[in-house]
Amino acid sequence: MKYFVEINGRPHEVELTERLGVLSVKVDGEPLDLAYSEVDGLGQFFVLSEGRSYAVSIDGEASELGVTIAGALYDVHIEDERERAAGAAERAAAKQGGLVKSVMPGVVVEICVEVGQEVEAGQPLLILEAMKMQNELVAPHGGRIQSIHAQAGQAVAMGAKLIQIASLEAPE
Amino acid sequence: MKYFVEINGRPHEVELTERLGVLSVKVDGEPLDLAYSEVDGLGQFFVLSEGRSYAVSIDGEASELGVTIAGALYDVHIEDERERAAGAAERAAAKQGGLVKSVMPGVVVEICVEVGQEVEAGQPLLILEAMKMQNELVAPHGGRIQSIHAQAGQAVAMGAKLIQIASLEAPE
Amino acid sequence: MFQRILIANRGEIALRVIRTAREMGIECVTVFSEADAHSLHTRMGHVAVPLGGRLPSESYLVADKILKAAKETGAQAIHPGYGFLSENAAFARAVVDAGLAWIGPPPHAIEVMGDKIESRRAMLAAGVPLVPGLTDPVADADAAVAAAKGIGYPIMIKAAAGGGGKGIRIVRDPGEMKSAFRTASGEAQSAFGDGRLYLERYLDEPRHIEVQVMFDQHGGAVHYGERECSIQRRHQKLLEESPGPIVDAELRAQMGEVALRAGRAVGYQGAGTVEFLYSKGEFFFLEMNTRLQVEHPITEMVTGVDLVRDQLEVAAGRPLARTQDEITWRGHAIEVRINAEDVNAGFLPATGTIRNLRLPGGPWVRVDSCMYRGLEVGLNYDPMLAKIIVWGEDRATAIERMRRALEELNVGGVRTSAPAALAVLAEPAFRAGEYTTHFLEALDLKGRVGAQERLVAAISAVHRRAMASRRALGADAGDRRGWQARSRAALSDHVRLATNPGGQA
Amino acid sequence: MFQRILIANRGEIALRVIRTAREMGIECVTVFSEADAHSLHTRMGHVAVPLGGRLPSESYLVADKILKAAKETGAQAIHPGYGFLSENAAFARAVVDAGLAWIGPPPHAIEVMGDKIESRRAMLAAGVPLVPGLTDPVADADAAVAAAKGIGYPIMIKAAAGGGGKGIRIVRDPGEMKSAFRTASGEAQSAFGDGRLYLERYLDEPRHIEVQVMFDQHGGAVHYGERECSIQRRHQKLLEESPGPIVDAELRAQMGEVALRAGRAVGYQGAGTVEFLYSKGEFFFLEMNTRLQVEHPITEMVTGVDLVRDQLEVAAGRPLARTQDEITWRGHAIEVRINAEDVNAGFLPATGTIRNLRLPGGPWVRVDSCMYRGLEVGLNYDPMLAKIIVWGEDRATAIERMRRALEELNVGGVRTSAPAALAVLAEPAFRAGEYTTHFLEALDLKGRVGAQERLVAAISAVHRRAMASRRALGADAGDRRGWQARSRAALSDHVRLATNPGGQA
Repeated sequence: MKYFVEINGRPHEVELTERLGVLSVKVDGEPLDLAYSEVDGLGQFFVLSEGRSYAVSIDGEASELGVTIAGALYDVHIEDERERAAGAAERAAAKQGGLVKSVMPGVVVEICVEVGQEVEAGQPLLILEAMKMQNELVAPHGGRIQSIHAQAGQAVAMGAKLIQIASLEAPE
Repeated sequence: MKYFVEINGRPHEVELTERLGVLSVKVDGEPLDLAYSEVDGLGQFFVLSEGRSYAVSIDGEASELGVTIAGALYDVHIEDERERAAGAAERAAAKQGGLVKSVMPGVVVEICVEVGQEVEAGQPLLILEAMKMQNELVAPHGGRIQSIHAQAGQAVAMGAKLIQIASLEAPE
Repeated sequence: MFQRILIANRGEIALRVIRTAREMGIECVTVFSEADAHSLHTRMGHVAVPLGGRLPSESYLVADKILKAAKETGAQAIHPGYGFLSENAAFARAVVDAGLAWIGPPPHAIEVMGDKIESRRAMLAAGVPLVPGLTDPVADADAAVAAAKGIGYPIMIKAAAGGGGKGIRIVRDPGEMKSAFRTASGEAQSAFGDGRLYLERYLDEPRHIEVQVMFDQHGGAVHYGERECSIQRRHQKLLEESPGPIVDAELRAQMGEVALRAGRAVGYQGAGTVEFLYSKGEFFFLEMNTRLQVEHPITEMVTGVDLVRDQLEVAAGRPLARTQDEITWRGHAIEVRINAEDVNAGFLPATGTIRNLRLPGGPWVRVDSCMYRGLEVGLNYDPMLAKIIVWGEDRATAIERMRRALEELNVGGVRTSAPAALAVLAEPAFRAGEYTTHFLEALDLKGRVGAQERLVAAISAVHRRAMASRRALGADAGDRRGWQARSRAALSDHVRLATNPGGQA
Repeated sequence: MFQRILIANRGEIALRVIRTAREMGIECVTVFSEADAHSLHTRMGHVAVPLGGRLPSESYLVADKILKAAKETGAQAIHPGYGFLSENAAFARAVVDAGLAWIGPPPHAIEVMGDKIESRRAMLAAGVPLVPGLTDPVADADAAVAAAKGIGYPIMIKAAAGGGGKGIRIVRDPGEMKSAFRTASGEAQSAFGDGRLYLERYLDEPRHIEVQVMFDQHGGAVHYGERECSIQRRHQKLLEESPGPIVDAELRAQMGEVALRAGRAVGYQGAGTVEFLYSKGEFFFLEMNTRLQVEHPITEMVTGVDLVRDQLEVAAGRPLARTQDEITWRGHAIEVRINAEDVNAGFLPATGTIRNLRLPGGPWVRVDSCMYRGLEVGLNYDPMLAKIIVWGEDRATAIERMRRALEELNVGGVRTSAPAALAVLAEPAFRAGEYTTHFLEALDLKGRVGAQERLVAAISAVHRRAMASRRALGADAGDRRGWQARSRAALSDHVRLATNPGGQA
């Protein structure tokens, strides 16, 4: 099975092959010696690799993991081949458009755009306040504001739909 | 429901009565105000009683519990009415006889008695070694050695049957 | 001494006070919001009183509820911790009026120090150095040049209506004043519709250095030396150390003396902190925090003094237990705040439930934490979950010890600020002690590449596969042992080293 | 300095060494038995080498396996910790012969100090005081009276074949000698068939006091003061403190000087401890432990010195980092050993799996622990799971802090010795510092009545009922939240305080 792993934004390909009950691991085409085992059922793991030992903590579910080794946190996005194939089509469609979600729970302070307005990548869309700090959410790419799903003063949960941007080149 | 609770060897009777969804607690006939809730799913509890708060740890299963409050450990043996009734007959039968079990995992160093021998309460029956310390297991009451289930040099688990003592007055 | 006190706070600071009170044989009444029913502070006190509500404004900030709890439980004094009502003079006054002892300074001292203008006036009168500057706007560039003489260069020109860095110029020499004044004034006019400008000394290489003080009710006062807190971001401190890397015995004595003068000027009692801005050999009064501070433990580690104990004793009317000469400093201490923040996402607040916790331990590592498995970290309260404090014989040892401690720490389920602190500790400028209040904001944390990226990719894939196997086992989903055994079988060759010997399944 | 060392040990001491090594930038090779595949020491090192086997005799005691691991991983030195091979001169020699550095004293010093007769001889020659006594049996009561003059009263008459307290008499005055000799001799004759008797000074109110020393390879030597370890049971220490409650600066200097003399007499290098028996103003050499000791942290807390760091530095050939004058003492430290023992069952060894863990924290509490959730505690290894160490400004503060820390501790799933330590801390004689090596064995631990018995009875019943409800829910058995909600509904009135506000389900 192949896995597509993005770590802090950089892509890697991991191939796991099971043969006669033995799993071999290749990362970006190169073999890596690895032994992995769970310690406490709560997120602590012990890993031996290439003659070194690691106390590893893994955190998160499904395709979004946080892996911590000696205090260094790696943000991991992982997909297997099937998910990759399914996701690729979706991504292609959304390439120049998409949904902006709330990156944290908070209260919408201000909406900076209107439906129908054209925006550039990086342009502020709205301001979200959490823990007394205001954070700008910016457009991930250029496009036209298709819909706005929140209003000033509204409390929103993490991951809540906020603003839909439609692509300019390939309207759907 | 009534519970028969023995704490560090001293008996108490606890009565729990549910009426209209409210549980009232009586200990040895006197009401006690109590709120109990689980904290972490691993054995930490929070208890409020008579205006005071307690961080309580509970440890153990079924009828043998260890309850720790502020570092003080209480050894608890608990039975409900049904268990009490079932156990009472058994205890009556075994009153002057019974089974000596291993109180800890270890290795039998020496058996000090033979089958058929009469023993007095407190007489050493065998010596068990664990963690480099030797411990005498003594007869809990007088009687005649009915059977011996271990031999010198044998490793035994916690709770393993070691020696059966038969009552002298009422042989069964 | 008090028999029973109420702690009007939550989190690690409530637990901090409980610990010393327990050691002194004092009973603690804790108060808790709905969200804190299972919190460590609620469980670890002697009497717990529910305040109701989930928000601070419904619970910890409601003075009446807290006073009622104190009355009903017979508490003799109230410790406010930091934050919440700790610097609320009206609350302090209500506590005293209710016949209870207030474990903090007199309400008047809180009021004066809480007011920018009043406190500047009081400090000026007491001869405490303030950042030189004008209280009125200057009319034109010539007036500015004239005024600058009394202030001293470099000078900062600031727009009266200012904000966002607009209308600000740094002038290092009288010759630059004219053009700087003109452009700043124009910028301020167009940005704010108000071209008026103030002058203030610009502090190069500013460092935030503060002095811990304690006053009793009998005129006694001591300082416990300084803490350097320049590692901050948006005025939120991340890492503090004591002694300050650039503070020697002479400067310590000087700053201590000025800090005591500041306190005396407002009739201070109890524990407080006088914050200074230090720049190139000079230091200036910034403000006084009229309460115990988050970073008090580093002072405790180097002086050996339990500040909460001293605080309780002077609040109970006892004279200070030690003279200035009896306060000595040994070694070096560092504190790192463990906040619920996602460093990789630009310090966004993080939420979640703590599922897994590995706290550091061993020699000279102190953990002041309110974390436990099951704790839900939300947005209603301060994001600080814990403080890791280390002590070392010298600064270099303390730095390495903190690195080691942070490498041991793991908070599963909630992102924390620990990686940012590790990044700070690795910076050569920090290690040399050469840093200012701009240090942390200038540090590029996003660009950091972990050294173990290939390994992490492999671990993630193997973990993903193991999770899928576990899910595939269906009914056994909760049974980790079964899953582990399966994972082991699948990985038998590689795993021989790691798990076959252990046979821990 | 070494780049990589191997730690030939397990448990908390392996972790202790790893921590300092990590702080010094030294890589650690750990070794582990099958039972320790998931142990903290295995996970926290840089390189882990499996030894195989579950018993010490198959793993940590197999010199060849350890030397092989060191060679294969390129370790330059071996730290033996305490126990296992740490006082095995043959192993030390093998390490040195293999071209590796031995982080311990020269094999010859281990040998001499490990032999009762040889060490007594060496100490006698060096002028180190030994308990006065005869090496040969005395012929009769008159000879005993004559010999007693040279020994000093009180005198202990001991049977040559002795054991179990038989044939022992204490003689406090020459007039008692005749009758004591006669009855002891008769008792010995009838008990052992051997009436021969020895004489030795009887030490009234004996206290176990030991001195920590360190020698470098260049003739440098320092002592770090004493530890009092009289709280012991069957020669197993439970609680240690530093400084000793009855030791003043003069006695400390004297004992330190004698301890250094003892080490010099055998050409000592590295860290060691000289144990003395103290009685009424006199002290006598007992033995020398030629390794780091379990209780070394209390010395670290009062001196501020990292003993493992000093140990590594002198093993690497560096001269001692400080002179005797630079070693100073501040405050008071206490250590309690957390052993897997059931105090209520007469200190029987306890086993089990750690399901739940709440470690103490906060100011001046140090935890050296090898515990983690999931740890299986068996009978193959030393029962010590952790050490709690506290520091306080003075002894009274340290005692209260330790009580507080032990009250915070919870080890779910395995019984520990903590309740015994709490009982010791509560005893007036201990608090007054007036105790001897007989103290702990004379303490009645079984008879103790907890103050909360009625409450515990009620909690147990409610818990039992909640567990039964959970089981009755069948499929939901693993879902504690569901169960909790049910329990709450049942208890709603009482629970209002505790859980309704929290709504944490």
